[in-house]
This record gives sequence, C-alpha cells and structure tokens, in this order.
Amino acid sequence: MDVTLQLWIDAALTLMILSFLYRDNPFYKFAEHLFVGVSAAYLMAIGFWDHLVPNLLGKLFPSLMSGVVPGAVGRSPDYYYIIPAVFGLLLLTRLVDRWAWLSRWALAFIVGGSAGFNLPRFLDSDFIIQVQSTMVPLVVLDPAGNLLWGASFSHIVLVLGVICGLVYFFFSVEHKGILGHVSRAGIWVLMVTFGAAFGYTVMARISLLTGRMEALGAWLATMF
Amino acid sequence: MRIPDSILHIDRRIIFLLIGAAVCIPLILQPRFQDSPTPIVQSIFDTVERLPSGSRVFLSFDYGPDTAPELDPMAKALVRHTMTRGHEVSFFTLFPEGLGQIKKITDNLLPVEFPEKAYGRDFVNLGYKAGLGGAINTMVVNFRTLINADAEGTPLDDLPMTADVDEMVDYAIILSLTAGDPGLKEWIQFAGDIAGIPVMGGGTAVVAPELYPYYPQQLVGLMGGLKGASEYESALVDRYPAYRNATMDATMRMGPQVVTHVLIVLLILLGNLAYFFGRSGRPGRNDRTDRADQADRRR
Amino acid sequence: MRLSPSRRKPHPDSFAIALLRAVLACTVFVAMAQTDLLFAQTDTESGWFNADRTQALVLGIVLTGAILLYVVLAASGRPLFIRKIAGLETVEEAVGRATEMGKPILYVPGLNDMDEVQTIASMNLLGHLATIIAGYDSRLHVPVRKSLVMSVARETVQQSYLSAGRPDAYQEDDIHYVSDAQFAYAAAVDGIIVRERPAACFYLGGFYAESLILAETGNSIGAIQIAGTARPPQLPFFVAACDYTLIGEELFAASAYLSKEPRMLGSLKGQDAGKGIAIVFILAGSALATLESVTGNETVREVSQIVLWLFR
Amino acid sequence: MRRKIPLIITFIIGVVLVTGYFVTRGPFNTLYESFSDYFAIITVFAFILGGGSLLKIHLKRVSNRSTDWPYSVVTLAGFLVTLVIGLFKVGNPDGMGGEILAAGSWLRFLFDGVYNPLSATMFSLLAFFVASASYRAFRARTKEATILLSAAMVILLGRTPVGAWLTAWMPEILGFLELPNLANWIMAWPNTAGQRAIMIGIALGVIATSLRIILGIERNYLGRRE
Repeated sequence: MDVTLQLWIDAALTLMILSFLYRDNPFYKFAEHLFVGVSAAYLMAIGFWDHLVPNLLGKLFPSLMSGVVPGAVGRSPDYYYIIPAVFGLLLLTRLVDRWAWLSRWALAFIVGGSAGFNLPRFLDSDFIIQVQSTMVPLVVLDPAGNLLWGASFSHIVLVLGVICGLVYFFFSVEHKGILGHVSRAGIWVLMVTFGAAFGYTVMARISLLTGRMEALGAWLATMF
Repeated sequence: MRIPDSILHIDRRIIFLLIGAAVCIPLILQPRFQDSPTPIVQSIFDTVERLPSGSRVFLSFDYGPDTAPELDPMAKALVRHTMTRGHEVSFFTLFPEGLGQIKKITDNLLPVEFPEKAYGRDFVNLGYKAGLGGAINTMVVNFRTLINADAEGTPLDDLPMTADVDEMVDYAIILSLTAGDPGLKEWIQFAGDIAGIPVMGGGTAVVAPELYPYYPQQLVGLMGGLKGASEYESALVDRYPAYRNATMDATMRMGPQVVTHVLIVLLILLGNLAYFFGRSGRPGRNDRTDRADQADRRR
Repeated sequence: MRLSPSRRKPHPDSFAIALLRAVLACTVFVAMAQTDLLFAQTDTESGWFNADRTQALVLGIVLTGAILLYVVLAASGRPLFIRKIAGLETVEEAVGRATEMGKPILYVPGLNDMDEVQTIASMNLLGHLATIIAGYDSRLHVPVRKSLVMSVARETVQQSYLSAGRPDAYQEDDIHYVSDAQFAYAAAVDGIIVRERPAACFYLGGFYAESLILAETGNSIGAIQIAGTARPPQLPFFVAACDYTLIGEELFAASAYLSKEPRMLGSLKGQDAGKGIAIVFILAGSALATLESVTGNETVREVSQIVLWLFR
Repeated sequence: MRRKIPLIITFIIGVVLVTGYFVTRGPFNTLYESFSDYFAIITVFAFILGGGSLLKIHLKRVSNRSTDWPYSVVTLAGFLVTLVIGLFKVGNPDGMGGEILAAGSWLRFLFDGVYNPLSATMFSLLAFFVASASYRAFRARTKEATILLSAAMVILLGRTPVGAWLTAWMPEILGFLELPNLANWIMAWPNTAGQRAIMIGIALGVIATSLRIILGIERNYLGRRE
C-alpha cells in the first residue's frame, strides 16, 4: 500500500490518542473504538490461522490441510489433538442455555491444567532456585585469603534482605515484637526494590515516546 | 491559594507538556552522550566474542512493534556483532508480531551491511511458534517436532546451516530480546536450567529488574533497556572501530533520556520542597485528601 | 462482612472427598516411583523418573504436605490467626462510598488468561467482592481481555449474587469482553474510567505495562483504587498510583482473608511454613558457605554440598 | 453431578500434569508438553464467545441509541471488516495458502497502518504517566515513602551520563558512591533481595492455590452450585 497514505493514517491516529492527555474527546473516542474493533478481529484471525489451522486441523486432518499448512503433507493424524477439540467445543455450549453447564468441563480442564502445569514450574524455578541462589557466604575472601569488604557487605544485604522480605509475607503470625521489627525492615527492602524498579522503568517509557515522536517526525518531513 | 499548594496540585497537563518538550527538543538537536559498558553487558559481549567463529547462535525476537524502540537497537548490535564474528545465526520468535521485527533485520540490515552473508548458510529465519513457554519446553525435549522447517516452509534438512541441527543443545548460546512473557525468564526456566545452554540477552527496562535475580548463575548477561543497548553499542565500537561511523540507534536516543530523567528528578525535588513548605501549617494531610481535592478541583 | 451460609463453614463431605483425593494423589506418585523401579530394571536406557527433578519432588512433597497438614488442622476446628492486609479492610468502605455516590465499581481482572494462577485468585476475589456489592446495590462493571475469563467471571458473579439473595441484580452485560490486544483493552478501560467515573477501581490479577495507564487515569478522577498483582515488574506503579496494593503473595492470601474460611486460612498457614523452610535453609546454607569459605574445612564442605544438593 | 464431573476432570488433569513434570516418557509427559498447545487451541474456540459478547454489547448500544452509540458503529465496522479480511485472507497476494501477514496483504496494511500506531501510542502514554505519577507519589511523607523516593532518585540519575558527571569528582576510594555504581549496586543487591522475597512468596502462593484447585478445595471458578 501507499507509504505516504500509511504515514498520514499513522500520524492521525497517533495524535488522536495523544489528545487523551488533554481530556477525553471525540477524536480519542473514535481511535479507541476503532482500535477495539480492529484489534479484536485481527487477533482472532491470527489465532485462527496460527493456532487452529496448523495445530488442530493440521494435526487431525493433515491430508485435508496440505494446501494451507506447510509440512502437513504425508503426516499421519495425531489423535491426541482430539482432546483440545472436544474441550474447545464443550466451551461453546455456553451459547445454548440448556447445555451451558457442559462448558464447565472445559473450564475444569483449563483450570486443572494450569494448576498442574504451574505447580512444579514455580516450585522449581521460583522457589528452589531462588532459595539456592541466596545461600551465599556472608564473608567473602579473595584467593589470597584477604577479606573483601564490599562483596561481603553485598552478600549480607542480600541474605538479610530476602529474609526480612519473607518475614513481611508471614500471614499467620502477628507482626509484633522482634518479628514486627524484622517485617518493618522487610517493607523497607520492598520499598527500595519498588523505587529502583520504578526509576529503571522511566527509561523504557521515554524510549517508547521517542519512537512515536520519530514516527511523527517522519510524517512532518513528508510535508516540507 | 498559597504558592506551595498550587505547586502541589499542579495540573498534570503541565507536566505532560514538559515531558513532551523534553523528548522532542533533544530529538531535533541530537546531542551525543558517550557511554561505557557495565559488567553485566560486557559479559554478553565477551561471550559472543569468545565463541569460535562459525558457532551456532539462537536469537529469539520475543517482542512486538510496541517495544521495538528499545529492543531494535539491541537486535541490530547483536546481529552486527555475531555476523562480524562469523557465527551462524538462527532467528526465531515466540511473539506473533516478532516476525515483523525479524524481517526488518533480514530485509533491511543484512543485505546492506553484510551483502556477502547468504540465507541458509549464515542465517535462517525459523519463524514464530505458538505455545509460549511450552514451546521452549518442546524444543528442548524434541527440537524437530516443533521446528522442522524455516519460516517459509523450507525443510531444515535442505538448508546447509541447519541440516545437522537436531537438538536445542546444538546451539552454543541462546539470545533472547524480551518484552514480557514469554521471554528470557522462560528461556532460563525451560532451556537454560534444563538443557544447560547458556542464556543471555536483553530486556526492556521494565522486565530487566525481574531478570536481575537470575544473574549470574542462570543468566550470563543482560542488557537492560536503551541504556543496556547503548552500552553494547559502545563495547562494539571499542572492539570494532569500523562501526564508529555507523548509525547507533541507542546512542542517538539517549539524548531525550538524559533530559527527561533530569526533568523528572527536578520535578520530584520541586514536589518535595512544596510539600515541606506547604505542610508546616497543616499537619495530618495525606494522600487521600490530596487526591480528593485534586479531583474536586477538576470537576 | 456478609458471607453466604455455604461459605461460612466447610461442608464435611467435601472435605472428606478432598482428603481422599490427596491420598489418591499420593498413591499415584508412589505408583509412579514404583514403575520407575520396575522399568529401570527392564529398560536399560533410563528410568521413567526424571532424576534431575528428585529435589523438586522431595521439596514438593514437603511443601504440599505442610499445606495439607494445616488445612486438615484448620478444618478440624483449630482457630487460626491472620494478620491485617492493608487495603482489604477498605473494600467494604469503598463499596459503600460507591453506593452513596451512585457510581459504579470497576473491576479489572488483569491481562492474563485462565492458565495463570493469579487470574484464578482474582476470580475468587471477584466472587467475594460481588457478594459485598450485591448487598449494597451498586453496579459492578468488569471489562475483560480474555473471553475465557469473561465466562468464569460471569459464573462467579452470578453465583455471588445468587447466594446473597439478589439474583435479580446480576447484569450479564456488565461483564464483557473488550479485545485481546493489550493496549486496545487499556484504551477502552481508560475510556470507561473517564466516562463512567467509578467511585472505586480494583485492579487484581496479572498486569503488564498498562498497569500505570489504568491507575493514573483512575487517580485523575479521584477513585479509591485497590490493586494487587503477582507480576513483580508492575508492583512499583501500583504502589505509586493506587491507594492500596496487594504485593505478590498477598493477592493469593486475600481470598482467605476475605472469606475467613478455615481451610483457606489453613492453606495460608502452610504457605507460612514454606517461608519458614526457605528462611531456615537460607540461613543454614549461608552459614555453611561462610564457614566453608573461612575455614576451608572438608567436612563443612561436604555438609554444605548436601544442603546445596537439596536445592540443586 | 454437574459439579462433580468438573471437579474430577480438574483432579485428573492436575495430577497427570504434575506427574508429567517428573516423568520422562509416556502419556503423562506428552500431556505436560502439549498442555500449552491445547490451551492455545481452546482459546481460539473461546474467541467465538468473546466476539459474540463484543457484537452483542455494541449492537445493543446502537439499537438503544445509547450515549456515544455512533462510536459503537465504528467498533462494529472495524471488527467485521477486519474479521472478513483476516479469516478469508482477502487481498493476500498468495491467496489462501499465503502467509497470513504476507507483505502487501490487506491484513498487513491494517496491522501496520492501524493496529501498530495505535498500540505504540497507547504504550507511549506511559512516558507522561510515569512523570505525573512520580511527581505525585515520590514525596517524603513517611519513612517508607522516603526510601522509595531515594532509591528511585539514585537509579534515575545513575542510569544517565549525568549521574556519572555529577559524582565524577569523588576520590577513588569512594568510587562505590559514584551514582552509576551506586545505581548498579542497588539493582544487583537490595533490588534482587526484594525481588527474590516477592518471587518466593508468589511461588508459595501459586503452589498452595494450585494444590487447592487440584484437590477441589478451591472451586469458586465453577460458579453456581446445583
């Protein structure tokens, strides 16, 4: 399609969205509603062609789909894929009041599946490995046996920080006395984390605006 | 109304205007700021640099157009570096929109800067695969069930570079440019931790803090945001001075960064000064009342 | 706090069934380990059991065992304490305020689909919130990014209104799908916020970059905002722009807090035991590592290797 | 019965997937590996529910002539046009067999011309909101707020060349206090500590919730009791 036309649409839509910063207005409303309609359908189409066709139809009926799915030719059907097809169809029973209860089977499959899929994954990567990475020596020596002050301090901050943070998340004990102090320190650690992450992110956000402004600049350049 | 009050309740649109100016003016004036790599970025550079020439590199573009301003500079720097070193690069993406990002590299950068590099011999595009983290899992367990052809449908066996790639471990390193889920975290969880392939890459400044805990045990190195990209660019220029005159996107875009950061810091200082001077007369004001005032005033 | 009669105390039957299931699950595990032994003898290649994951299995059994133990204890009537979670006390106040002002309440269940555990947690919270709202007669608006989440949200809210005795107040169209695209969703929710001016906004679930777009817009109209997510990158923005933020695990604890249901509290106690285990091992591991680095002692090294093995 | 069968399904699939994580072969493992695949497929079916809801809401607004109804026409038009172009690959140079986003296809034009700029601009609004949020929230009201503020300031300055320039005068022995170094130290240590505590907590929350789901203790998501 015409590059200039695209630049103009691009610029117009960009300005419409930016106008929201001033206040809600008809231009923003137009852009917002257009965006909702186009994006919903766009992702549905992508989902259809990228998931349903190659991963379901291509797996169940490879010979039928050989025209649209590369690599499907000569493959034998994979009958395991009847499972998602059945549950997918069950989900659609919601559309018929009398059978709507059947859609819960599909929900049960998905929710049970996510539970079973996530339980070991989080156990391994986010519990075990994070605990293990925190088991560090509190006193760090260089090969010659001299104390490294900086590294030792950092390690102490890490270990104490994690422990205080964890204590903050204790729910079944009242945060009083020593525990109260430790949990307070835990909040401080979390605040440092949040402050740091916030500051770090500002950069990303500015980059995005820079990208948009460059696009507007390209549009302006076509006019002069 | 007293002056501190009016500063405390400044209309946010004035702040918006200042931010807009702080981004646009440096973009027009184009100041250049010099940077030097920090260890966490340098370690990626060193790993790529030390790999024997001709090593297989897996480069996953796990982002879409919305985060491209941050991650494209990293992609370009990594491609320039790996190509200069003579590695064989497989492009891949876990984001449907990532295909467009790969195309920008294969259609625009490679033919211009590396006309001698051939598709199928020096680089391939393995395309997009759905299934998020599960896709990585499948690739590690059985690479060929998920990827048997490139993005165009050409069987891997017909491409000289990938004919003998049977498993994920045939790759020397995995690089991911991450905008969210799935991304480096999943590459670490499903490929790095399980198959033992060194994982490294870059993330937007938003996801980077979440990835720090994995460094250095599970993550070799990390470029965080535009700053990370500009550090990599400076490492590249230091080692290969020929790139000194090439357009360095991240370095160029640091101008708006610097000005806006300073502006935000000044705004925060101003807000605190106004808060301290405005508070003296009225103890016990808090967030809630501030906000209600603010909203009432606007209505 | 209003609770449905069925929530107030656990059904003894359902509990027995849950226990039965736990036993059954253990049997499956044991059977699996057995087949491993059997096959290891006949199959020279390798066993069925993934030996790399022994540690995960051991710790998994310990952690799930601890959680189950406390669930059993709690269900048998042992009283359990739960600490204050900032923000959750204000839920009722926020709902009341919305009713007084005649304004709706906005609930955003995050961007994730039902394959994320935090979305499931969010749906639980939505259920509790809907029960409260049903009692107050204010409008609950739930724009959703994923149609599966929409299905579940509708079921949950309808059930809450039903158990609060207000099935007539349930409006199916107030829980609706917007678009799967992250920023189209954000743009539409922003539109809802500035046009409907909800008195209270809840952002509970998995959030990405749109967190601040929503929270800042909500802030600009002066809504009470309560957020919670288990996606660490977005926590700073919620902390900065919302009145209260449930941090990480607090999102999962919130449902137990609101329902005060014994088995939920028991499970929470089990989670605390998990944190206790983590702290003990971090301390032990660090102490051993320190001793090893200072003394270079061979025995210390071996002991520390064992601890490290357990955590790989 | 209508509630029991779903609970049985949840239990079976949950146990099978957990088991699949520890088993290297056989049906358990296959299911574990393919779950994401299956989920993606079921989601496509779910699109029909979503699309139906979207159509219903906006058609209703149009027929009731509710406030702003003309904008609902925009949504409906955008939705239907894009859906037809997408599903039938209208204007795709390679026809039905072509790549869905092939260069020159109509869907590609909608993506590049409409979706992309709208998405990127919505995203870029964050640059403004980050500024207004930090201006308002970063005030030294309490000890906690002061810590938040200080950490943010150090990182903000340390991540730009200005930070280096501000503290370059420091003697070598105090080099660790130079802003870029301090910023990196905060990111690498206290930030990591906080992130880890949060991650471990979340992991426990996920484990406990998953366990409750598999065992049928958590069942609100199934809705109505019958």
